[in-house]
Amino acid sequence: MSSESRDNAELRWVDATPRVSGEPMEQLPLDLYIPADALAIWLEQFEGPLDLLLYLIRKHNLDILEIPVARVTEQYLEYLALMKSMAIELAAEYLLMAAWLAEIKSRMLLPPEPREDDEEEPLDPRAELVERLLEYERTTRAAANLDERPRRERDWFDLSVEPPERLPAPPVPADLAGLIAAMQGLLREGSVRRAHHVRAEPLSIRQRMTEILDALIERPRCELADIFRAEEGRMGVAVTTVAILELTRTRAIDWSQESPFGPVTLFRVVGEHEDAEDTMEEGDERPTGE
Amino acid sequence: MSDQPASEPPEGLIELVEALLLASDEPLSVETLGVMIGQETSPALIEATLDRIAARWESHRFVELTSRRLDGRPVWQLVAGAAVAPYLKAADPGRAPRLSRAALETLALIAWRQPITRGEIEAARGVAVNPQILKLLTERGWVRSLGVKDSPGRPEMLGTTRQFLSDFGIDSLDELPDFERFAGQDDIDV
Amino acid sequence: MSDQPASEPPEGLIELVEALLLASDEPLSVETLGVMIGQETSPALIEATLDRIAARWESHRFVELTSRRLDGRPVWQLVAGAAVAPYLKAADPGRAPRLSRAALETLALIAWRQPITRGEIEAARGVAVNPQILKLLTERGWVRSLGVKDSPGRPEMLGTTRQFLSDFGIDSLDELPDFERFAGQDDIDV
Repeated sequence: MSSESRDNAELRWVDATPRVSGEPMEQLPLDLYIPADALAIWLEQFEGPLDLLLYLIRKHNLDILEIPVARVTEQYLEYLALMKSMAIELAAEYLLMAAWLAEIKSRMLLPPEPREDDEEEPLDPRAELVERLLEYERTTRAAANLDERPRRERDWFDLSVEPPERLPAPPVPADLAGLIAAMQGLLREGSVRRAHHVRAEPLSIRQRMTEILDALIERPRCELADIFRAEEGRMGVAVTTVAILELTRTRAIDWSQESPFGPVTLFRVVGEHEDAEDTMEEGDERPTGE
Repeated sequence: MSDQPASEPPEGLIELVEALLLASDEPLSVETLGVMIGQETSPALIEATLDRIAARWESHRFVELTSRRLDGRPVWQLVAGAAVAPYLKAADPGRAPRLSRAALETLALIAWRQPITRGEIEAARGVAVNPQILKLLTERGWVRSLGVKDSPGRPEMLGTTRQFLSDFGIDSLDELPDFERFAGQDDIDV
Repeated sequence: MSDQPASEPPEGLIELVEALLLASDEPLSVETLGVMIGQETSPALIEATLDRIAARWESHRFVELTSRRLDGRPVWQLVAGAAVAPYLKAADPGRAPRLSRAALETLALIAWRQPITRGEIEAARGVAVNPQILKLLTERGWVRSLGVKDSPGRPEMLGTTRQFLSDFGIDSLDELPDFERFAGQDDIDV
């Protein structure tokens, strides 16, 4: 299969022509000539050298696995010459393909190298080209498959009526226990009664980052409120906030807030970027001073 | 509307304009509809078509054709009535509203320390008061202005409302637990 | 559908479901409609309601009720057909530009071969990737970055989005035919 005679290739060629696309035979170009003005438009349809090559092979119904490289190369080079003569800017990819084809062609002309062990078949110089052509063909078919699917904004359109003016937010329920707890927390923090009891607090941001990550190993998410410790006072709030921001920056954790002023949920990042879209902007408050 | 009586719009035109109104995100003017449909359709005919569409939807309990002015010209849009809102909301999970810690702390300070200024709240909590929180608490009917304080900048003084008392199930502010006596003890532990 | 014959849906329910379908951004399942409307409405009644809505719009030239599968369950949506496209385009020529072959091939490679780098796309197509194409695909919300590959140059890996699935009416990526199946010797002989 490695050495195909030229005659044989010629024969396949002629054999193949009548079967292409069911077109009447007389309209098929038996050689490569097509009118120059048609060519310019027509060449624009090619997506590159693989596309052009595939076209040449498919047009003449050649078995891609048995490409008659000599014949295809000649035809390909003739196209390139035509493109040049029409001052169509030749992309480097086309020239690269021409060089590759020429190389394969020359290797095909050489007698197969005598093999030392008979177990392996000689490597067909066309194998890689065939693989790339088949892969490209699969791609074009996959693209056609996509294009055939009914598509939004082409084949169908979303209908919508304007939803009711600003959906009224459901009222926040009164929460006396929460209110009392909040006041207790503020008092315990000491910030309400006393100005500042600045002490060298043994709080480390790194330590707090570790603790947050530990908490998120046990469960996938937790509430921001659970992370803060009222007994640590404002310094604790500051340290925890910096730790969370640092972990967010390194994308070790992420957080979201369902609604303005709603509870903030921290969750661990699972490697996917899926959740990144849910991330909201900054929290609803920033420490002042400290 | 035009002076000349417009001819009766054909059913196909009514359905086309209806589909265009539904498929467009923006409200449409007669001019835009004219561009869409083509020049041979007169503005008067388009207006007659809109009238017909309005009439069709008039009996609909939840959707209606509305008109408003945008950049000086009337634009038309099919909108859902407010009655639909609670149904849409029902399928929106995770929205069970809750007061954030920041909102609770702000409200607590207002409740226990009223009259209190914004600056005093900020001093107590150590963070700037987000105006959205005060807006939320005011809109909810729990917080109101008690006038301005006679001090530099004349800051607004805030307090709670009767609605606050009734929503939180207390008869009077005196019923709020008195922490101040215990607060001193807590201090020791800090 | 249910075994039991559903009772005839009341007009108010039909109009409510119609309004919900129109006011929601997403197509709705019977389950979601059930949550919206309230538990006392049986799935069978909701399905009967959808049947009635489908029948109502059946005679409409441009609008229809369609159903497709999303996340494994049928969802319903009122849509306009391709017939309105030229009208919408007339007022907004930039709307949803046609996809070139190059764009479709690039999108297909990203869909079937994700995560895929730009270099891998270029190798498969035999030509450089036009940055405008990736920009277009990203702007239409179909393609996104999946991070960088841990290889020299740390190239960006590309993948498709949920929006891609929904715009192309694909239930899930699993639904796409096997890429290898596109190898076709057989369908050459037309």
